[in-house]
Amino acid sequence: MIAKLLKNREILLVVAVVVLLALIALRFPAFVAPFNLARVYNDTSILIILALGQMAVILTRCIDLSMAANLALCGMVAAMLNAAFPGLPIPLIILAAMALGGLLGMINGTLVWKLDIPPIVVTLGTLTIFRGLIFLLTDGKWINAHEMSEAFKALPRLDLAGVPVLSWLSLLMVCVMFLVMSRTPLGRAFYAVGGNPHAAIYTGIDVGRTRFFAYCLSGTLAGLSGYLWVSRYAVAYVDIAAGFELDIIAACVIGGISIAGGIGSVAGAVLGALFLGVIKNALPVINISPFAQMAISGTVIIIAVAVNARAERRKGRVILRKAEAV
Amino acid sequence: ENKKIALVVKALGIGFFEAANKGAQEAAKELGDVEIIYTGPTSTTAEGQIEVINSLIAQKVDAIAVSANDTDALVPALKKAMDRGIKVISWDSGVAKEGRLMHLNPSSSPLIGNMIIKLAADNLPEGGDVAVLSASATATNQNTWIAEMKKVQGNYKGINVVATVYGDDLADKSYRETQGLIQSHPNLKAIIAPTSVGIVAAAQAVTDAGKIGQINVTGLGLPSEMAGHVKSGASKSFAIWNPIDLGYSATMIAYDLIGGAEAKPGAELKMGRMGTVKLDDNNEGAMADPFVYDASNVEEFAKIF
Amino acid sequence: MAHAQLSPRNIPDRLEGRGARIMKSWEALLIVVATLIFLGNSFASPYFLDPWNLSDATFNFTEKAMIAFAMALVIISGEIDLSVASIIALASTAMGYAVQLGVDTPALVAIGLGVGLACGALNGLLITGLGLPSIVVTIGTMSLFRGLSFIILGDQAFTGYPESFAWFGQGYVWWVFSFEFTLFVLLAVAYGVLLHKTNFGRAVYAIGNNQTAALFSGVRVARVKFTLFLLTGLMAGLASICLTSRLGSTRPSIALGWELEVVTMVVLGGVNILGGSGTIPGVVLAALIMGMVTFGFGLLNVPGIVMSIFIGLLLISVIALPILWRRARRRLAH
Amino acid sequence: MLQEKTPSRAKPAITLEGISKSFPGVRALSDVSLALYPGSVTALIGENGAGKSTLVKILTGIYQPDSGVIRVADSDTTFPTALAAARAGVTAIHQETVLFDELSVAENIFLGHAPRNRFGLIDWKKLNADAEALLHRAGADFDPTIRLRDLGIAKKHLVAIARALSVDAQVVIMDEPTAALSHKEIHELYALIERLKADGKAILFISHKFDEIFRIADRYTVFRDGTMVGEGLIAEVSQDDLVRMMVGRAVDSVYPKKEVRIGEPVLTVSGYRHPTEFEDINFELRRGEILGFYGLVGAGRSEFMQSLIGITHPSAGAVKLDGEVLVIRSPAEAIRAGIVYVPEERGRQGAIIGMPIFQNVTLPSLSHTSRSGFLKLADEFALAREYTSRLDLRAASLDQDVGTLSGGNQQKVVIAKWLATKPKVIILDEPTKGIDIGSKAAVHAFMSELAAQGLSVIMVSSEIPEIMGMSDRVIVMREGRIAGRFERSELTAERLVRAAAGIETQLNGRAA
Ligand SMILES: Nc1ncnc2c1ncn2[C@@H]1O[C@H](COP(=O)(O)OP(=O)(O)OP(=O)(O)O)[C@@H](O)[C@H]1O
Ligand SMILES: Nc1ncnc2c1ncn2[C@@H]1O[C@H](COP(=O)(O)OP(=O)(O)OP(=O)(O)O)[C@@H](O)[C@H]1O
Ligand SMILES: [Mg+2]
Ligand SMILES: [Mg+2]
Repeated sequence: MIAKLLKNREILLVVAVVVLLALIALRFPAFVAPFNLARVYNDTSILIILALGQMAVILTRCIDLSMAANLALCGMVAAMLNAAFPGLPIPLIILAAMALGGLLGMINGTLVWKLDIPPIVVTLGTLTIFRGLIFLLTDGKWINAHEMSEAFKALPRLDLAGVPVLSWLSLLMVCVMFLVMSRTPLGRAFYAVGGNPHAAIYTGIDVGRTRFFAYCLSGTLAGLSGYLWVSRYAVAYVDIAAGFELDIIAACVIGGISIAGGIGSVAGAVLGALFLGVIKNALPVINISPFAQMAISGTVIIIAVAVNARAERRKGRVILRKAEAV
Repeated sequence: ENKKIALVVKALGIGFFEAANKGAQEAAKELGDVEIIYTGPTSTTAEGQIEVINSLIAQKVDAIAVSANDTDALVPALKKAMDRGIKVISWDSGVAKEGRLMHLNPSSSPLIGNMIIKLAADNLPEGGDVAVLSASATATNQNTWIAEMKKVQGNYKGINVVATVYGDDLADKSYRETQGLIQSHPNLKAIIAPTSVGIVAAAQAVTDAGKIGQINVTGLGLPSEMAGHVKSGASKSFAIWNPIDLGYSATMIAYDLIGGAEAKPGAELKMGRMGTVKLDDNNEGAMADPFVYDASNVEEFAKIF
Repeated sequence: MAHAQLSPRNIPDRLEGRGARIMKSWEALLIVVATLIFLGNSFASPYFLDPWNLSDATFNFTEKAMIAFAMALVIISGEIDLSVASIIALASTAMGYAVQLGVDTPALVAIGLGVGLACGALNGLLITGLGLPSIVVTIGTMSLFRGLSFIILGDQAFTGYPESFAWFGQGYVWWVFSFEFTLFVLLAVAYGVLLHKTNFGRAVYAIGNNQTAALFSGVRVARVKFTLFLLTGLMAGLASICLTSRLGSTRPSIALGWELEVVTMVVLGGVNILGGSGTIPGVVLAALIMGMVTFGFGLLNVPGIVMSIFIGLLLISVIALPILWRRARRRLAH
Repeated sequence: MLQEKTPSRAKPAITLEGISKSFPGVRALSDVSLALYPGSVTALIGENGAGKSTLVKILTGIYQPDSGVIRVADSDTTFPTALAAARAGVTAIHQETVLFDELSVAENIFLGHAPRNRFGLIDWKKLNADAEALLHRAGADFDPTIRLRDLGIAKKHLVAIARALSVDAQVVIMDEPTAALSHKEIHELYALIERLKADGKAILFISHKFDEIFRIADRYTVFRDGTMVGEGLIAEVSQDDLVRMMVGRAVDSVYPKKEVRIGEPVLTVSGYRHPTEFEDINFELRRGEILGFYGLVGAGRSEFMQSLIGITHPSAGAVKLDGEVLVIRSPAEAIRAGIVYVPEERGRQGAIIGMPIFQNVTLPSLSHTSRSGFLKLADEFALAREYTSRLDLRAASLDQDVGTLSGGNQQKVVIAKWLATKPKVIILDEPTKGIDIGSKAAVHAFMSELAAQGLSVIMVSSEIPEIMGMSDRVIVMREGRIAGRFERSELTAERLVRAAAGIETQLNGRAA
């Protein structure tokens, strides 16, 4: 029973996160205080939202390297909108950021779908293009806290039942994605397309279109994250979240989402992101040199992928009766 | 024939350097026969600056004034520039001696080191724990200032520097590092961030943690970026030299060198309305004292830079 | 063995001559693009057509191209190595550390290459030994290698490289031909021969097309792949020597983000990112194109990020245009 | 042929008219017409590459025809997508199993048309229950919630059948459905086809096995080189007629086994075992001998052969080649020693479809066509030309990608590739699986010729006629162990089947 539970990737991850927390608690008990754990979750919220989008894309055997750049562009546009029209209601700005993100995702998706360009090439290209666009849009200028309206900055911090809106939003996204992935044809199509694209065609699933939707989804979530990032850190410039695309992918990999497509779950993505979030937040607290953070995340990624591969590895068929009996 | 002076910055788009460019343009206008090429890489890397410098050499500019991302890495490229007759100076963030004719410090490092701890101490008559949030691990000047600050720490009774963390000049990392500081040092009274990215992120983190009034954020920042935080009380005061003056002075010095002035220890170079700068044994000179901004004057300067 | 009672049919070796094949090739397209960019640059800036300026411009791509050759082989074999830039950082850090201990130039070179090989070996071991996907493994080692540099160096820098070490990144072999550019040319020839004229190269293509069938056909898949990662590590080590020598200092952030530029170069060179096809001449052309674009824009003082937009657009359009063209022609034919 | 109806009078369930389809360089179908009648089984036969699977793909909306129409219920349509075909009532079991390893059996069956609840969300409970019922109809009884990848190949095929049944289709197409099934399952499939017939479905049945065709089909249609060359009632033709139509000439269907003087032992295997796949394998292979390995699908033959050439590693056992002990750790070493294995899964293990024919052929023998590691192109072409012409390959040029060839021709390239290494022992795993009768005869003749020249051949096959026709001796495997050994003189189909199914062992046990 326990052995069987341990084979379940998600449960393994929960155990890993708990062990990690316990180790940290040994040196710094206050870290595991409920208040602080909520803070860590809040700090990881954006990564979680992004990892959910990346998960959908990776499931379809694609990859989205442009998510962080998309986030930066949408965040910048949201900030500019707010700076230019301080009276604009915040929900409208969020919608605009999500729409723009979705549009950018559609560009990726269209290139992958209609022109059959490999996803890694498409998003490598759009990654630089999106960042470049921010530069062209702003001439490299920053938008600073004092240029943003109070409401714009306040929303993610707003306290609802003791938890900030940012956390609530990420929880909402987790629930929505859970429903989408497990109970809608589109969600199942993500799995099918990544698991066996050839067979998906025979099943009447349009592989390209499904990938297109995966990119729309990841783009939209990146757009939402763009607003959240900019309002949370109260600053927008060309390089925000630079290199974050790798953190997003790392979260997915740690969460057991197979880079080869077709395998993975919402729970995995969330746990993978949390695992990284805990490490990131714990290092400054337990006084490990901030310079060690990079090496530690690298090691964790390698261990995670090795563990996941072990779990995924095909068990040898047992055709010998004797062996079966054991 | 216009003289071409290139103002090479750490990265494009940073408000501080944009302001320096304003100063350079002002100097160009004043001089009449100068064309400013304002350029730099998009992220703060030495390799990017070298590519930029190579293309400036190819364009045969008359002078290069650079704020370096790396003290040593630019030296070979800048040496090549000087070999081809280009006058090279560094400003703000310096280049090793072999790589430039002179270096213009915005202020002197001891003055800055003293200033940042003084800003913290002035608001802590009883003393207390303070922490430093530094910038990118590869920036050259922050760490000199912190070293200078530590030298004079003894003059401020009761002020304990409990930690130094690095925000890498990234908003999110600086924010998280500040959260870590607040967490692990419950008695923290002030955060010194001698970096314009870090000070903003730290002020935001302190605000979000509800610690306004308990923790004072200070250091070096831009008025336009800090105005809000001064108003909210997260930062009582901070300092910075005037980047417009800095760009202006660098251009003036470069022009002076093109005109035949020689940069050697003890020499005095002309900086237009800023007067003259006297070079020390390292061919370095300081422009002026840092200037303190607080609730009384920040709004006014926020409009400028 | 005598013939069975089957009548042998005559199947021709090839249907098209060499000329026709070259005309239709990716390289032909790249030559057109490169020529256009060259002409464009010559018109746009009076400083472009100067041998010394062009020589300076080669530094923009030679180090990346060295890695791109090995990376091309890795990608053709169906894998990828995203850790190359971090290997540069770690190798450079190791050399810088050695300098502090008073090591001289030949030993520094050995250390740079050795660290590159060791990093490549670790990648190779994780990927072929444990059978892990290379994209993930090398994202991990990318953090690990650079992270080690950060642990060793923190916010410090290593400097004080010996005079003689400067030659690799700053020396000239003859006239305007720098050591780096000469090395680039030699490596291009060496990799061209390795990939296109040897059994090893054939094995690389076979693995990229169908790894299982290659294994069944007696290709030592694990050994070939391991060698490829070793080679990539070695090239990163070599690039690290050149770059460190050119900069004269080491910081942990050295060569940040180069992995994506190297991959872009390889893909622009017509190597299929999914493995199985691609050529070294293509990669050479792509390196020249990227070098000329950055230099040409630099002469016009266009910000680097605008150049990257251009490279991004080039990357997508160079791949998209032939597809659109083929479609348009098919539609016209109907 | 039970329940022979008079389909000619009934109205067709679906009609194809004037269908043409070209691929770059190949005209796969030209102007073919076909009608399928309710309650009737139409057999579609033809050589490899005749265009059968292409027709199936057009009928199921995977390919679009260049010209021609499909008529369903008196209206002319084409199927732009697989979904459109399914909506029009056409369902198919494709030649390759096209399913999803990581999804559950039930989801595999219902993917694309899963039952939904009133919020439009997938109703998993109903889905699983319906899947169980469908599996039962297909003659399978296993838990529909397990993941597909935990099933064997035969069971996966049953899932594919259940999937085809999940659509309420009027037209059911089966493209070589029995290729991966065991005897018992084939019989259950026959029963299922009878039931479908009784329900009034129109069935298109593609097979290379004539016994099957004569057993269950009512009508036949023959393709040759993409054109329709004959159709009619099965009752009115003989096997020879069909063969003549298929290949345009008469083919000697007698197995061309030559009497060869069997020499000394070449390969000796003793005490071979693997922790989970097989154990206790002992046998000798002699010069000039064809040793047949018979067994049901999944008996462990391929697994054993692959461990012989170093793909997997046995836990114990010894191999001697020409009296010398060999330790083989990889296929490369096996090839060097002179043992080669022509794998069973052509697309995955045999052919490298993105590479030209000549490069495929020379891949295992590169050391012979190169000098100190450098390629010699002329030698490569010479070697490739020699072996492809011996196997009568049909191709436009040797520089053509293998992926553009038909299945049978791909198989020829694959065999040529391993023969070109000039081996001492050749292991052929299902060498004629999915190959048409003409190519099959060529492969058999060639195999016989090889043995006559002193090569030792191991032939793994699941086809009894082939085993009986070609082998000097037969070893039967069952569940990873040797379940019987027969000399050519003692071979009967019944004995083979009993040994493979584990019945003879019991008889022996009783007798002893
Ligand atoms: N996707 C494709 N691209 C190019 N050619 C193709 C493609 N699919 C089929 N062909 C060609 O079309 C012809 C018909 O192939 P098809 O698969 O229909 O034959 P088949 O009758 O099913 O043969 P088999 O009995 O071997 O399955 C062959 O010459 C094949 O090479
Ligand atoms: N359940 C399964 N899981 C994984 N692989 C399987 C499974 N069933 C069959 N295979 C694969 O199919 C091939 C044939 O399996 P095996 O050697 O057990 O049977 P066999 O006796 O050779 O039967 P046949 O060749 O007729 O399929 C092997 O390559 C094996 O990897
Ligand atoms: Mg077929
Ligand atoms: Mg088999």
